[in-house]
Amino acid sequence: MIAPNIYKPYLMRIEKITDEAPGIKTFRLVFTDEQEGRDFRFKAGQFGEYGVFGEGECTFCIASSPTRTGYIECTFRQAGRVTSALADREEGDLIGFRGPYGNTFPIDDWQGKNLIFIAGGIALPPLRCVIWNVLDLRDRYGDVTIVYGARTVDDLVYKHELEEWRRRGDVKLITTVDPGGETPDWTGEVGFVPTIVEKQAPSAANAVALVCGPPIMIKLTLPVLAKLDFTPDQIYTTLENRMKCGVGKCGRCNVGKYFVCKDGPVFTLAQLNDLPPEY
Amino acid sequence: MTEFEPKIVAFVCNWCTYAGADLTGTARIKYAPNVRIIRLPCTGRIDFMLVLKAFAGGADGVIVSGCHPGDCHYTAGNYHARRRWIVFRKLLDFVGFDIDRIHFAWVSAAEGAKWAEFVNAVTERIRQLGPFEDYHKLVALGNEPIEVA
Amino acid sequence: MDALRNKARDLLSDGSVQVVIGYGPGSVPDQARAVFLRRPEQVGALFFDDRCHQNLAVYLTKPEVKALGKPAIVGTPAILRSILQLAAENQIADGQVLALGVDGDGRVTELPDFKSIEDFLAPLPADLSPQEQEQLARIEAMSRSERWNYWIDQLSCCLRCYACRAACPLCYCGRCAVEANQPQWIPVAPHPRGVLEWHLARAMHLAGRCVNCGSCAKACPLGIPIHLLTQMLSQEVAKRFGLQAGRSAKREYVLGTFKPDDAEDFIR
Amino acid sequence: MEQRLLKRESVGQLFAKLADAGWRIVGPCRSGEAVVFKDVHAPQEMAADYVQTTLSPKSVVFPRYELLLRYRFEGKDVKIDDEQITVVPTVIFGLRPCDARSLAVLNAVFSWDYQDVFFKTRLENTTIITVSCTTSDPYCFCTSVNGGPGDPQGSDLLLTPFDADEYLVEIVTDRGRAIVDQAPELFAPAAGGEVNKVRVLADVPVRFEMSRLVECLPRVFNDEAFWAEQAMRCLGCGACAFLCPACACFDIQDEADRQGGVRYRCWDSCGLSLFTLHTSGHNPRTTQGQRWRQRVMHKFSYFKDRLGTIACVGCGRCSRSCPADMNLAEHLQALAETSA
Repeated sequence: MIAPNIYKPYLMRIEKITDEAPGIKTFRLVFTDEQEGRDFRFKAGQFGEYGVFGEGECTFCIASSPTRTGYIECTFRQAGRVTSALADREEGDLIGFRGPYGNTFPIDDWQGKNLIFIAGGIALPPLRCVIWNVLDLRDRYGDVTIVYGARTVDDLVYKHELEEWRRRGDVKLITTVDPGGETPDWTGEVGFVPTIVEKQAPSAANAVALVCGPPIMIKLTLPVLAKLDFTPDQIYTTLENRMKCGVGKCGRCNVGKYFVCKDGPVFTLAQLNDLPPEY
Repeated sequence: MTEFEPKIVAFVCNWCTYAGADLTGTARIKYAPNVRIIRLPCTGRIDFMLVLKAFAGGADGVIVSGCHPGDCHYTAGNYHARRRWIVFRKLLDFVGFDIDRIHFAWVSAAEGAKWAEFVNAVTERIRQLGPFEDYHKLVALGNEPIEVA
Repeated sequence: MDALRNKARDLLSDGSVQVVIGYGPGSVPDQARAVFLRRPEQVGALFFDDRCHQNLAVYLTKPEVKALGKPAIVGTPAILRSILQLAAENQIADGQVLALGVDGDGRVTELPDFKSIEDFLAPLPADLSPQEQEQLARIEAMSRSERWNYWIDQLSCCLRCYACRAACPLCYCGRCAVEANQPQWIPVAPHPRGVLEWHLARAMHLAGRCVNCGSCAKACPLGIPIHLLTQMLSQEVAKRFGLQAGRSAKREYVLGTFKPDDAEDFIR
Repeated sequence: MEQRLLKRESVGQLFAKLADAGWRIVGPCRSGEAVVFKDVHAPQEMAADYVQTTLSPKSVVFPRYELLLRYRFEGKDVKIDDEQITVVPTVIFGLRPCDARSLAVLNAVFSWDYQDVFFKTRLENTTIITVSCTTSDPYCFCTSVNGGPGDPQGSDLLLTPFDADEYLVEIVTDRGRAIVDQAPELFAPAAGGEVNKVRVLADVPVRFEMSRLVECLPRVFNDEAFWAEQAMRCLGCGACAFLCPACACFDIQDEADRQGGVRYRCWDSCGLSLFTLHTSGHNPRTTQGQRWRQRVMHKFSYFKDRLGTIACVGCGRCSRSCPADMNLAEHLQALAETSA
């Protein structure tokens, strides 16, 4: 038997495009081959290679929850060659998708625990996957706290879902924007994410913190969590190294003895502390 | 066998040659339909990579044309372009690229007839030369893995 | 040799430079390599002889080397020409680099500014080596299709490792044209068209800027004579436009300037 | 190991037999000053004397440019033509024992976890006829990385130029035996029991102690100044990685026109600054020192931890061809000595 070509993507149709924020879009993708769609399984935290034929592939997490079947979603910022080409696609267009790749958030182990999600800017998508997964199985988990910040009100992604989470009684959502980024009718917090986390002071007892955001946000949030007595193995994040193959071959995402595409993208802070700081 | 019809890409400046080609049309002068005209603001904008892209895309010939010296809408774009062409043409010739595949002309907005005559002459020349096998072959080799050497 | 070492020691001792870039013993006996001396007691490593051919000017724009402080650099004619060309392109400022002109007799001339480099170079011949002239003449004498086959064959080994670009003191761009990918102007692939277009683009971007040091070809692991492309163009530019790279710190860029009466014979 | 003798003048006959049986033969040929692997039909086409080929034979199993898939655009539809790899059974003749060992390193990358069908298919169809080294140069350091000038690891047949007109043939694997079986009359039994080939092999001094190097690497990782100093003259090109028989990193790119296009992979190098550059502008490895450290750590520490082998066979190409004389063995020696 000839082994399958691991670089061959699924053909996906763009079912729905949502403009999230300036330069940021969400695609809802469905499998053109229904059988492939039915067989497709993934877990929270995994990623894929999204490809525009003729331009190349790029890497993002799957931003939808595994509990919502029949489609996957990705959210991306238009920045380079491939994301620009992606941004030019219209509903109904075909793109390639390879995945799911990488490890997962161990959410089954978190049953009964309190979850604190901390995200900045365009880094909410990987956590959104977990958030919906948890909310769809709400009774298995303890308190759910979400601290999400962006530079300006306009830059917040998933605005409708933020509204939905806010209205639910079983989620504590705190949104914040950087000083100067607020609008006159802004009712959320104003301030940087680490400051807001410090102010909220979530308890580390029986809790897990998931932190995703720009390097500077993560860098400043970690000491805050440490002060709140979170231990390194209670803190999770996802790494976003540059990748090409997604399957542990091309060598690009190699950090220490790990390949982010195989051993990540989900890492605990305890694991990161053992890694060379090359991410 | 059908006669070979060359594919020719013409990079022209907006102010002179494009207007000149327009005049060719409004004056109802017929000329070879083999050219695909690409309008750019100025010959100074016509980077050598554009020419290579045309050949990579399967062109058998390329035309580059703009305002006469002294007439550039941006004062000196065509003077700069002229230097670039002199150098680029020399380089192509040095690597054995058939420079008979690239033709240059100054065509003003009033020279509709010259444009038609120029395009016809170039088309005839390229027709004589035949398909640009050298480059087409090079492009086709991109469909083979490179296993050795 | 002693003159060079003494000069380097003095410069490092009195703090007039923070690093001396020169040639020291390589990893095998017949090889010299770049050394970056920062303390007077290191100067024993310096030497200068016919093994010293790498164009050290390439390091003047390398961020890690720039971070070491003001350099003195051992200056062969090719290195000095590179410095002047870098100056003409505003990559180094006058007085920022101290060149140490060396000659076959072991004399060392301190060249603190561009003017002194220009004067030092003025009496020296700037011709291509006889071997390079012979190679160019041989290719020029070929028929067009012979030239095409020659270059396609030569370039067929090119791996796109970019050693040519890395070794060239004038290839200092932070982001090379070959990396511009919106659109992808030059194919990334090392297939025949990708290789040809890369070398054409490299030659064009160095047209009239090449100082004929030959570093690109020496760096090429496959020994492809790519220096001939840029050297041919520098000959052509000199002949047609009277501009020679690396002769003056205030030289115009050939493709950035023009004369209304630039002569050509192919535009209709 | 079973030994035979093969007359040097019989190699031509062997090639003819193999060609008749449908084999493709790749051997070292001169190309200007370089020696590279090309398709050969007769021994005369091959380079006569070389210490080491300029390019490694890795492109036979891991081409520097290889299509992964083709696609066609049909209106808004896309049709993917899965790239079906077909490979002619290939003999690589005349590679050195170090290169023969490198294929196992490449295989470790391409067959851990996900299986890379392109590499695997090529490897399965490749037979390795190695020629031992009777000469070496100061760049060779196979003996420091668990190899040697007559080491049979990785070879299917190992030929040692025993005297002026004869090769000692060692049949290392069944695949090697299959070659012998193609023309058994050419392979005479070795008379008088085991032949000792050591006397003809090149003398390659051991430069450093592997165990010491491996042990010290994690400790020196954080010594930024050390790596910066080692890499000060590094120009940041990809020559070392592209010439390395054991480097497997690659890039994936697309090329298309309006009718369709291809997705391909081509070699890439951790020494190039763009290798890890994010679109955002963030680069996890900003300096050449960090990139050089990655190269060394990847080959001698991470690779070993992860895939059980070091990713270096001591062929010396990286150093021999470096435009700035970055000598890997010298640097490894320095590392091993700092640990002492």
